[in-house]
Order: sequence, then C-alpha cells, then structure tokens
Amino acid sequence: MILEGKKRVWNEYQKEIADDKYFYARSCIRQNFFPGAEKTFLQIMRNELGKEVYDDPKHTTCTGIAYHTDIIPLETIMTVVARQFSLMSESGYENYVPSCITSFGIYTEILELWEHNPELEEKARDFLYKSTKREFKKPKNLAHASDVIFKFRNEIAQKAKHRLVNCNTGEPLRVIEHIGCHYARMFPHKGVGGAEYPYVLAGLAESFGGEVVDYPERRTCCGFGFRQYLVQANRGYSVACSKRKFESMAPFNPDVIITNCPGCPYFLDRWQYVISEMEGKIYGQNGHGIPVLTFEELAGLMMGYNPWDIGLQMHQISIEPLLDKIGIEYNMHNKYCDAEGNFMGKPEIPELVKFY
Amino acid sequence: MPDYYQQLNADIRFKEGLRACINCGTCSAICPAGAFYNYDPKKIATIVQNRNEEALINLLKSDTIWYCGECMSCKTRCPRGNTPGLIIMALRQLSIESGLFVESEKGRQILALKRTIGSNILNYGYCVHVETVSPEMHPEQGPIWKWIRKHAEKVYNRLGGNYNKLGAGALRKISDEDLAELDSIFHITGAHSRFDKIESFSKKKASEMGYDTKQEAMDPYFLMVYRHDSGTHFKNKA
Amino acid sequence: MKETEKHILIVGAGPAGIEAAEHLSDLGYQISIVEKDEAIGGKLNNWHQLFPDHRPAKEVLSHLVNKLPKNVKFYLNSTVTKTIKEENLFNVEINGKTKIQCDSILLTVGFDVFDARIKEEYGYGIYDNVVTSADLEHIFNQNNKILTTQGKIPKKIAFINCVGSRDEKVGNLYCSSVCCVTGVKQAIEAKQMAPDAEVFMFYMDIRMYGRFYEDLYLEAQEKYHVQFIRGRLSEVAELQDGSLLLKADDTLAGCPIKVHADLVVLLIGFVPAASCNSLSKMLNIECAKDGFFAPCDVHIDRNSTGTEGIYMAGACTGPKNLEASLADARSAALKIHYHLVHGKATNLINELS
Amino acid sequence: MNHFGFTINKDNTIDYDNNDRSLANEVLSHEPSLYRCIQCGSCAGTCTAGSFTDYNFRKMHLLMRRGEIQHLRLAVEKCILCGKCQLICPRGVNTRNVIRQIRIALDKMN
Amino acid sequence: MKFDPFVLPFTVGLTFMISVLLYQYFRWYLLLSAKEKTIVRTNLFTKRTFFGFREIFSESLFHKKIFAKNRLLGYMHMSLAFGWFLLIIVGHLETSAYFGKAFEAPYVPIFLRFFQNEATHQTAQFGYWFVMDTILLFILSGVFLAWYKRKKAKKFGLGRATKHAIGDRIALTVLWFIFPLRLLAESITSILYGGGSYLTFGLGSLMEGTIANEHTFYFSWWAYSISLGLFFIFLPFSRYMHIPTEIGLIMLRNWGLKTEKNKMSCISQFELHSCSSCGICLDTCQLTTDLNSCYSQAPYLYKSVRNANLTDAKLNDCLMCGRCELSCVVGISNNNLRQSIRNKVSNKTESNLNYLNDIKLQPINKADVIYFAGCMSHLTPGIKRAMESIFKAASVNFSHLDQYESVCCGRPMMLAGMTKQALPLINKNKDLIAQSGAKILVTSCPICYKVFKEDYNLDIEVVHHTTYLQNLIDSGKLRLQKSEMKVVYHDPCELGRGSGIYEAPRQVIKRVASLKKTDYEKEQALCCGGSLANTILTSSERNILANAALKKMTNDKIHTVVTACPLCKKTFASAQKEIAIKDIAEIVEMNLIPMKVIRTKSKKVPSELLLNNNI
Repeated sequence: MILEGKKRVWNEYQKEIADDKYFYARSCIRQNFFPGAEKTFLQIMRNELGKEVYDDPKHTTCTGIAYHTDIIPLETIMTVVARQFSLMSESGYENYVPSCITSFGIYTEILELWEHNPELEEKARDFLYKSTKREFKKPKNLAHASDVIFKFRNEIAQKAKHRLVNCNTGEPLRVIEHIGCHYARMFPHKGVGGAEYPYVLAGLAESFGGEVVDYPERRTCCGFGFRQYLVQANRGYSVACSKRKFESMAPFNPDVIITNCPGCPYFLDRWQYVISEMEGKIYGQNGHGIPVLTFEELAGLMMGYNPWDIGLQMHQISIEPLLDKIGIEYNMHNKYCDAEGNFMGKPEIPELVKFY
Repeated sequence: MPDYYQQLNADIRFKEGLRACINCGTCSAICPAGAFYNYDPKKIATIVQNRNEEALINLLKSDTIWYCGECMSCKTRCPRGNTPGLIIMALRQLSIESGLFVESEKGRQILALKRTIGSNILNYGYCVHVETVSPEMHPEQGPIWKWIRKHAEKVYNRLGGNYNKLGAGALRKISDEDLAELDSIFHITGAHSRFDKIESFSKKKASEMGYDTKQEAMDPYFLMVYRHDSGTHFKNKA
Repeated sequence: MKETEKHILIVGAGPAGIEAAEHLSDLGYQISIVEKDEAIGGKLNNWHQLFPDHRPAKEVLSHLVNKLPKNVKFYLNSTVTKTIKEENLFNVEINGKTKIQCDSILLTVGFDVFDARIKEEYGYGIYDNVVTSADLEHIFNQNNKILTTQGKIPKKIAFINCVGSRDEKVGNLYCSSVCCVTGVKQAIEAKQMAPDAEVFMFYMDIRMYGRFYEDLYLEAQEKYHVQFIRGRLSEVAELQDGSLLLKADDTLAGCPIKVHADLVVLLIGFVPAASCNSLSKMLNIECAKDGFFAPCDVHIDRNSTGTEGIYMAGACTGPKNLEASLADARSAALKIHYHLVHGKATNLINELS
Repeated sequence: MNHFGFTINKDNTIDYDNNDRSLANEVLSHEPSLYRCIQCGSCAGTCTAGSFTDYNFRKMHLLMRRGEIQHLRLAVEKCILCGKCQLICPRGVNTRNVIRQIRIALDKMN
Repeated sequence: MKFDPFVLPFTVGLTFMISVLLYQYFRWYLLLSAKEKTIVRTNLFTKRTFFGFREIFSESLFHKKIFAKNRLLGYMHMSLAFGWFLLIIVGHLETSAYFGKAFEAPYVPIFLRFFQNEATHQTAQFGYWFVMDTILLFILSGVFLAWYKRKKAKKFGLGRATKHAIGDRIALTVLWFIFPLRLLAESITSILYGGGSYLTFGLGSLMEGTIANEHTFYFSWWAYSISLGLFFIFLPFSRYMHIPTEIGLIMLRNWGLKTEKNKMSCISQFELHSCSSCGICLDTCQLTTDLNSCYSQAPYLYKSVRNANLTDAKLNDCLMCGRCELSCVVGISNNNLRQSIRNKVSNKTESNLNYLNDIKLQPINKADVIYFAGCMSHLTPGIKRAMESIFKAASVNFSHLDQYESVCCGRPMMLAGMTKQALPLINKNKDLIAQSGAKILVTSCPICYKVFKEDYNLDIEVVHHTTYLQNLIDSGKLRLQKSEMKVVYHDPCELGRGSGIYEAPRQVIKRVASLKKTDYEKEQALCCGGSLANTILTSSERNILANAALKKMTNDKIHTVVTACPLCKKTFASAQKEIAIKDIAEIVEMNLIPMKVIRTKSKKVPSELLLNNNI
C-alpha cells in the first residue's frame, strides 16, 4: 500500500463544511436505535466546541426510506425536503446538517436535480406552498454530521481523554471504517475523500491514533437495501451482504468498526448476532463480536463520556472488549440503569456470542 | 393498451439513469443484488433500451425489478454514466402505478412497506418508530431490543430522548400541525393516491389468491407478503 | 529538384516526425525538428517489443533514425513558444529566444498515455502491484523478466483493457485502438517469462482490427492459455500479502467473478499530448471534442489544418498504431511538398471554396 | 436454530481461486481445441437442445472453465450430440468430443 | 510303452491350451441368447454345417481370400496353416501304419521319428518319409516368408504390418522355431538311427560327425517339444488365438448368427478374437493413408480390448466408413463390433432428454409424404429448398417433419455408443411421423435414413431422397433437362456401404448431367472426413481427409462433385473452394422443366404448402 497515493486522492476530494450555526435534522433509524449518538453529537458540538446547533422540534423525516422503498413519488420527497429547508430558513439557519446518510444523499441528489432541472425546483416550491403555505431558501451549505465532526477532528482529538491505542501494548487499534452508500457513491465530490477512498471516518480514526485497515469488501453495502431488510422474507439478502463484509475483514482482525450511516452500525451489529445464532460463526476475538460504533459514539468515548450515557448498552454486540483495550473505566451495574441510576434488569444472553 | 415505454421515458430518473449501455458488467460486478439474487443490472438496461413493449411488461410483472437494494453502487463506476439503480426506481414506480406489481411475489411486498413505513410517517412523522418495530416482526433485533422496548421510556430518556413528548429531542411526539402538513403534502404530491392504488390492487390480488381482505394492518395477506419466500430467487449457474 | 531554400519545421521527433523529416529532406527541403525531450524517437524509446511480431522497438527506431540525413537540424529539450505568420512565411520562436523562419510547419506532437491514477478504483499509485502497460514495457526493457514488487515471479497476472478509454467517467469516450493487441502481445510475453503463471485478460470487446492481430489472439488462447474474461474490471483491492483481489462481472457466464492476481497490468489508452491544447491556441488550429487535432477532412485530407501551411501527422490526430503513423507522416510530407511546389494551398477547404 | 424467518442468501459470485477446475483441465487436456473458443455463441444459436431448453453450450463450458460445475451434469445430459454446433463453430472447436469428455470426466468423478 | 520325458513340455502345453480354449468357448457360449441358441439348433443338422466345414477348409487352411488379395501373402498363410494340418494328418496315418494300431498317445505322431528308432525298412516307410519331408519343406518355406515379411512388409504390398504386443512376439518367435527345430531333430535322428528322406537325411548327412551326436540328438527333441509346448501355452493369449476362434466363427456364421451393433454378443466375442492382425485393412483406412495415423484401426482396437488396455481415443478415432470391412479376410463386421464396444463403454453414462416430452413444435400436417430434412440439412438449406420445389413440381402432397427445428434422429448418439440414451429421440420422432399419417417418409440425410430404416421399425416406407427422386423421374412426375455439367458422384458412407444404395443416385444424375467414372466409387468410395462417428479428429485433419478424397475422385479434372448427404456436402464445401459441391436434389432442381399440366393440377397443393409455410 502506497499511502501517498491515497493521500493524493483524499486531497482531490475536499469539500466545504460550514464551521458554525447548524440546522440539525434527526434520523429515523438513529434516534430509535442509537439515540445516544445524536445526544453525543449535540453535546460535543455545543459543549466541547461551543458551536450553535439548532434541533428544531418541527422537523420530521425526509421520507427517504419511503422513497427508496418506492412507496412515494419523487414529488412527495422533494416537497418534504423543501419543507425541511423552509423550517431551516424560518429559524434563520443556512447550514443544513442531517444525522442520516440516506437523508444526506436525498438532499444532495435533490439539490443537484434542481440545479439541472429548475422546473422541478419550481414544482417543489409550488407543491410546498399549495400544501403548507410555506416557502424556502436552499441551504448555503450541506454537510453530513460526520463531515462536521471530521472538520473538527483535531480539536476533538486535542480535548480527548483517550486514544485508539491498545493501553497494554501501545499498538494502534485496527479500525474498520464503513461509509454509508449514499454518502458519496452518487456524487463523489460531495464526500470527503470521494467515493473510492472516503476519508471522512479514516481521518477521524487517524486523529485518534487508530490504524485504518483496508480490506477487499470495504466498499460493499451493509445490506440494508431498504425493502430488502424491511420485509422479513428478504432479510436473507441483507444479512448476506454484511456476512460478506465480515468474512472479508475478519482475517485483518479488526478491533472496532466505525460508521457514519445510522443504518449500517445497527445492521453490522445485529447481523453479527444473527449469524452467530444461525451458523455459529463469530468474527471477533475470543468469542466476542467485532464492536460497532457510530462516529459520534467514537468521539464521545474518546472524550471520556460514560459509555452508558452515550448509549453503548443498546448494542447487541458488547463493546466491553474495546473499552478494555483502550483502557476505559466502566461500571457494569450502571450499564442497565436508568437516568436516575435505578437498575432496570438485564437483557437475556444470546446463545453463542459473548455478552455482558 | 398504455404505452409503457413512453410512461417510463417520462420519468426523470429514467432519463438520468440510462444513456446507452454497452453491457460491460461494471455495475453487475459490484451489485449486491447481483451477488445474492437472480439479478443482473446490465440485463435491465438491455431490456429497457431495446424498447420492446412486451419485454417491458414482463419485466414490470417480474420479481426481477424488486431485487435491487438501491445502494446506488452502480452509479459510481458506469463507463457510460448510466445508473441502473435509477432505472429500477422508475420501473418500480411504473409497476406500482400500473398495478403490475401484484403479479410477482416480491412486487406484492409493496403492500407491507406501505402499511409499515407509510403509516409510520403519517402517525409518528418518522419512517421507523420503536413502537412499531415489534420483536415478533423483527426477531433479528435480538434480546437487547426486547429489553429496550420493555424499558423504552427510561432508556430513551437517559440517552437524550424526549419520548412521546412535544418539543425537541429524540423520539419526541411530532405535533399535530406538523403531521397535518406532512399529510397535506402527501395529498398534494400524489403519495396518498399511490397508497390507495397499492391497497386496491393488493385487495384485488388478495381475493384472487383467496385471502380475506378486511384490509387491516396485519391481515393474513399482509403477513403472507411480509413473510413468504418461495426460495426461487437465486441464480442457477447452468 | 531544386527547392533547397525552402525550410520546414517539424514539431515532435517521434516516429512520425522522423519519417516525415526523412522524406521531406529527400525532396530537397531543409528540415528543423523541435523536440521537447532530450532524445528523439518519442515513445518508441521506452517500448520493448512491438506487436504483432514481437520485433524489438529499438530495431525499428534505429532503422528510422539511421535514415535521417545529416543536414536535419535538431532543437532538443525545446518547445515552440511563439509563431507569427507573414504571407507564406512563419516566424517561429523556440524556447522564447531562438528565432527561425520556415515555409511550412508539420505538427507531429504525438500523444500522452492516460494517467491511470485517475481510475482510483484500480489503485494505480496506491497498490504496489498495479502497473500500466507502459510500465510493463519498461520492466521488460530493464531486466527482461517479470516480477512483482516483492520480487517474486507472479503466479497470476491480470491484464485490464480500456483503462482510460471508452469511459465517460474519465472523459475519454473514444477507443484507443491499440490497447487490445498490446495487451495480448504483453500477455504472451509475460507467459513466456513466467510459463507457470495463469494469465487473465478482462475486456469489453477484443478489437483485433489489424493484420495478423487475430492470429496473435488465437495464439494467446491456444498456445499460452490466456483466459479472456468479458467484463470491465470494477474494482481492485489489496490483500495483506500485497496480492490483489479483482472484482468484475463475467458477463458471458452471467455471474460476478472474483480473481486473485499477483500483478495487475492496466492497458492504458491514448490521450491528446499536452501540447495539443497550447499549439492549437497558438496556431489557431481546431481540436475535436476528444481533444486531438481536428483534420480538415477525416476521409480525404487528414493532414491539413485549418491554417494554410500548417500540417499534422501521427497520433496527434487520434490514436494510431506505428505503421499508420508512419504512413500518415509520408502522406503529410507529400501534402507539404505540393503546397510548396504549387505555391498554393492544397488544403481541401481552400480547394472547395 | 433459526427462529428468524429467513435464511442467509448464497453468493453467486464465481470464486475463481477456490473453485475446483480440475474437471475443466481434464476436458481441456483431452480436447485442446476448446482453448480456441471466442464465446461467439454460434453453437448455442444453432443448438437443437438449446431451442427446446435453456441448454447453452457456450455458457455451460465457460462456467465449467470457471470451476462452476454444480449444474454441469444436468446441462450436459440435455445434449443430443447432433453435431450442428461443430459444423458452425468459426474456431473449429471439436464440440462433440468436448461433450463426450465432460460426460467421461463427470462419470469418473462419481 | 512309447514314452520319454522330453514329450512332457508338448503334452503339458497341449492340455493347457485345450483346457483354456474349452473354458473360453464355454464363457462365450453363455453369451448366446435363447433366440440365437434356437437358430443354431435348427441349423445344426442342415447343409449349413457342411458349408461351414467347406469354408473352414477354404479360409482357415487355404486362406483363399488372402490369396485373392495377395498371392505371396496367401501362400505364406496357406503353407503354415494347411502344411501344419497335413503334417498332423499324415503323421497320424504313418503312426498307425507303423505301429499297426489306430490310436497312440497324442505325442507319438508328433515325435514319431524318435520312437521309430530301429529303422525297419519297408517301402511304405520311404513313401511316408518322403511325403513328410516334403510337407516340412512346404511349411519351412512359409516360416521363411513369415520371417521375411516381418523385415520387409512392403515386399508383400502391405503399407504396414501390425505392431505386436509382447504375448504376440513370444508366440511368434516360438512359432518360427518350431519347424526348424523339428527339422534339426529329425535330421540328426535320421543320420544316427536312420529314417527320414531327402530333406532330413540330406541335412543330417551334412552334420554327420560334427553336430550330430547322442547329446545334440536328445537335446534337439527336447527343444522341439519345448517350443511346441510354449507355443500352445502362449497361443490363447496371443493373436494366434484367431486360429481356433476363426473356425468357431465360421461355423456360427454359417448357422446364421449375425453381429449386433449395440451388444457384445457371443459372435462378437468370436469376431473380437478372430482378428489375426494380418494388417490388410490398415491400407484401406484413410486415417492411415491420408493422416498417417495408425493406432486406432480395428486390429489395434481388438487387441487393446483383448489386453484390457482400451483408450478413449483408440475407440473413437474411427470414421466407421466401413472400408476396412470390405478388405477383412476374416469378414469381421468392424463397424458393428466397434459400435458394440462403444456401447459397452458408454452404457452407464446418463442422459436426460425427458424435455422432449413437452417441447412445442408446429403441428405436423396430414400428408401422403412426410419429409425429414435432418439437422445437417438445416445447415445446408439449399437441399431443403430444392426438395420443396421438387415436391411442388411433382405436385406431391407432402408435409415437413422438421420445417424449423429437427428432433435429431438419434444416430449421432448411437454412434457414440449411447443407444439406450437416444431412445427418447426415436420415440419423439415416431410420434411426429405417426401424426402425419403419411405413407412415405423421405429424408435427405443418409445418417437419418439408416437409423429410420434399421432402428425405428416404422410401419411406413422409408426412402432416401435419391431413391425417391428416381421414383419420381421413373413415374414421369418430373420433367428434366440434361445439362452440360460434368460431375462425379460421391457415395456417402452411410448411403453406399452403409445402406447399399448405389444405383438410384447414378440413375438420377445421368438424367441431368454427364456422370464421370472414378476409381473411388460404390464400395470403393471414400469418406468425406466429416463422419459423426469420429469424435477425435480435429477440424484441420478433417479438411485434409476431405481434400485428399476430392483430389482422388476428381484428379483435378472434374469441377463438380455431386453427393447425397448434407454432412458430406458441408465437409467438402468448407474444406476447399475450387470444386463445387452439390447435393443431388439441388442439381435436379436446377434442371427442372416446369410442366403446365402439373402447375394447373398442383393448384391445391401449394395452398396447403403455404399453410404450413406460414406456421
């Protein structure tokens, strides 16, 4: 591997990322499965970096999942997107930051579409006004939450209490970065590092001292595939995609997988459990799965936040092995407690994969 | 007899998605559906660019167009700047609008998606909601999910949630005004009429297939399309 | 014939330039050649063997060079920086200082090879064992054997066609025409150097348009058992041992295929020479949308430019193999000769008007 | 045990390096003319069995050479050896012997 | 009691040989089907048995056929076989005359001179001695020739002699020694103890005092006995097995048993072991003459089967053109035998043609005549088209059996030894033929013709288009003009030697062109090289065969070759460009004279034709 080569590509795909005053849009999946991640993002942005991030109660889904399951027309999603923009303009923001990669893809695609087909933008304005009497301005800057974290990676790294380094050996931890398909595949120049060698997570991991490992199926989709997961009969496809990735990454024995898409971490997490139950195969070291983190969770951990306050107890694949490697103190009792510290009882233990 | 090709050609995504395909297979090589289903994106391009109406109708009736996962990996590499993924989206829309989707096992699943994702949006303002992701329908969610649902309010509120309450925060309740706006957007932009089409075509098919069609969220036909896998969707390498 | 006072400037001392120089000075003209490199011969200098007969490139080159008459004047490491036309004379400035005057200019600036790094997914310049066809000729020239960067004899070698050609992602929609046969030639040579190696060729179409090319193809299949896989390579990944995993669609088998290779050779195509652009502005000559010089008539008059007295030949008017370039150079020489003898333009456009 | 309501899909991808190509090599060693094939498909075009079924000599032997032999027997047993393909083949591949050699190799295998 | 230990090797060898032979014959006898047994039983006590013996004499002893082919070779075989036979017979007569008893131990006549030691001089004795010496000389001349043949095969007009396996070589060498040793033994005996005539006494007296003494005397009898013993022991495992087997074969044949083409029956076993590897067939084989490929011909095939080292190539590298059968002096039906062996090899391999049951074909129209072009004719559509317009011209009410797609007749598979696997094809075609309700089935392909005729047992008349054209012409249904064309006719193997149709095509051609003679016609016709029976030949080798055949047929004088087989046509046509290749139907069509009468009559017919053309 010739690193200069990669660096050259990374440098070719720089993108502009606003440095303050963000309008934040929550993600359908992330807020259900990793709400702590969004909490952590806001906390880091506001408290650690002193940035202004607006979390508008009025905003909704971008309907991206509905669009990609083909149950709604292009016109509908364009108009919903237009509504989100109008909420942003209304509250006086111009920098749009979605938490979701599918959304990010949708926003990018629609803005491109409007760019090349102004009549469609007109249509959207028209629909929006007809249905809600709203008007909107297009965002000045569109960046995914992971882009923003990437932008401030060095500041965060400076403040960080931990590093992605094995506390016993001093070796850098081996990090697998998984980028959501809709981050840069459709518009490589909208993603940090482009479509083939995205740098948005690699850069983050590096700034924390981790070693990013490249593996053959790096670019393969986690397998969400919208309808392919959402309908039970199709889930064989979904899990097969992730399995392909695990088989390919296992030989590199990674310590952690990090992701920037809300869906991916949750599939890469749950499918490890499913495969272990179905086929008895476990991909991590000594009976554990490979811990999967969102970029926010990673940043939060590095900042020294309590793993159970950023929601790592919501993972089916235990992240304790990772915490031990990094040397992060954690309280097992607290893991399953509520905000007030009352124990809520433990989930049942899966058959094979180790769970704490 | 509607001219399907014309309708297809009217779809911006189709125009964007297909110039002229040379069948080089760059898309098929990295297409997850190509790997795990009896599917080959370049064949889709070939069929549609042949402009053969009959072939097109068969395609719209087939399982083939429902295998794609819309990951859009195909867009990145095509040497002719095509995007099979977009072609698929246009085909699916046509298949739904024309009601041909009920002719294939995978096509019929559209009903399940409408009744889950579709209604979530209108009820919760989001495509997915913890309350509708039941362990019965999602066994793969594992024991942890059972635990989370059992203690939903406490768990979410510890993690920055504002569970089912108005105001900002994760899993907050979306105000009725905002839901009303969504609803009227759905009305104006044709999402509702598509929902109705999905229901009515499915109803017809359901009775054809001998299912009772009381059209409740979880009626037997719904459960059938949601669960049934005929296992006939894999490539036969011969 | 007595034309010796007439002076012709040739830009580019590749095969086409040399060939034209020889014939024009045979016709009694004074020739000056401007060459940007320090040596004449162009790409032939770094080529090992030529298709279809594996003839050493050096042999052809020296043959060309030896024919050059002594009185040809060379400006090496030089470029044309300015030209002013007065009546039928060109005042040319070389390297911003030397000034010469000539009656006609022949452009034989040739082509550049495609920068394979632009096809990021193939990992050229990132993965150690991904090389280009040009690199491979260099490797052959160096040590006459084929080795991976780990210094091992490769067990599997993959040749990849259409790298930088027929690809709108890199902005080159045209076919470079010689990559197929070059690849087949190199596959055979590789197999001769590493007889135990399995050799693959990923292709979209095998375009063996030239005489004896198809025989080479048959030989590669029958004698050297080269495996031809119809499918454009989609991506390359590097493994811990430095070997590579290739992903393509075996379109004729109807399934995706993955294959390991110890060495991947990218058959890079032609792109317009960097100087095409600058010269076209300076001499106000048109470039076609593919970036190569636009001949004033593709069928009847490939050598004339829009500007009277300026002619062109060789790969600067589009991908050509060696023989075609030389033939083109000879025809350009004749064009120039008529132009100078009859004193009037032989440029088709003028004839028509 | 599987209470998930689905099974994991198999991968269609031809795994060239791990596939067993010994059978193909044996056939090729007995009928080297097969190396000459340029996959033009004229064999499949003229094939009688092919006009009645999905049998396709071109594709079948290509898959065999890729080591994909799980369906080879089913396919080859459809051939009626009429020899039209051999008369058509522009590269003079001895197709009838290829079929015979595949059968022999398969019979040898079990 | 006449005994001496030296007779033991001979006696042991003889008993061993006889017991082995009995064992073999018994095993083959078991292969006789009930049907065959009854055939033999019914013919056993008829004149057929007598004819059998007559044939044994003329062939196994006199080798008439070989004589006919090549005198020298004939003499060689005859001197050995008949001479030895005489030696035994006369030897017995002499023995019984000498000892005055009808029977003696079997070795006594063989070694008579030894036991005859105190020479009693009766005139009769001189007679016998003289005769026996003469016979011995006769045999020795044969032995010499045999040895000479090994060295110089060409002198015997043999392109090549068969190469031998070890068993054969030993047996052969031993055979060469037997009679010289007998000569030696008898000569020494005759000089020491008297007896013998001009040959033995003559030679003996040369050795007197030198070689001839007590020791050499006894030694030479031992050597003679040993050589005999060895020969007998090796015989069953060598090509000399053909000597006893051929006798059996001749009898079975005379009793009316026939070789089958898909089963190793009793008689096939006899044929397999009756090949003497004489090598006469080799020179008639085009693989030998044109490709210099000589390893797979009948003698080698049989040998490899006998020695159980059969290879796929040996079995399948054969055109099965049948030329070798004509030259075989033992009259082995090589094609049937080879095909039976292929069947034996391939009968295990599975085939799955069940799809034929539910294939969609256009319905077969009812008609008087049904026409089957055949797979190959679909690649030479000229033939098909010509037949169509001929049918129209003759206003025949016909319909296509395979207008667009042929269900293969099944012979190609059968030729590859897959007879039972080909059954679905046969049944499918039978159904289709039945549908048509036709009375005549016409086909343009001799391969199909042969299989329709021999293996379909159809209840309607099957004709090849050559015959059918002749009938049409004879019955005046076609009016033809004679063209200027000079042509030679190439007999397709399957039609000529395969089905014995030689005259019809010639009659037809003579009506439309001038037919030139060639040395390679009728039985002597060559194979075009395209044969489906051979799966080993490469396309370039096929081209060589085709060009060689054309050259021989035309001597570069004639420029049009007419044949009656689409495969021959395609093979010849694609191998070269100089000589035009036409199917007989095509030249007939070219020379049709349209007839008003027929046109008006045929009005309805074309309408029907249109009908099934439109389907």
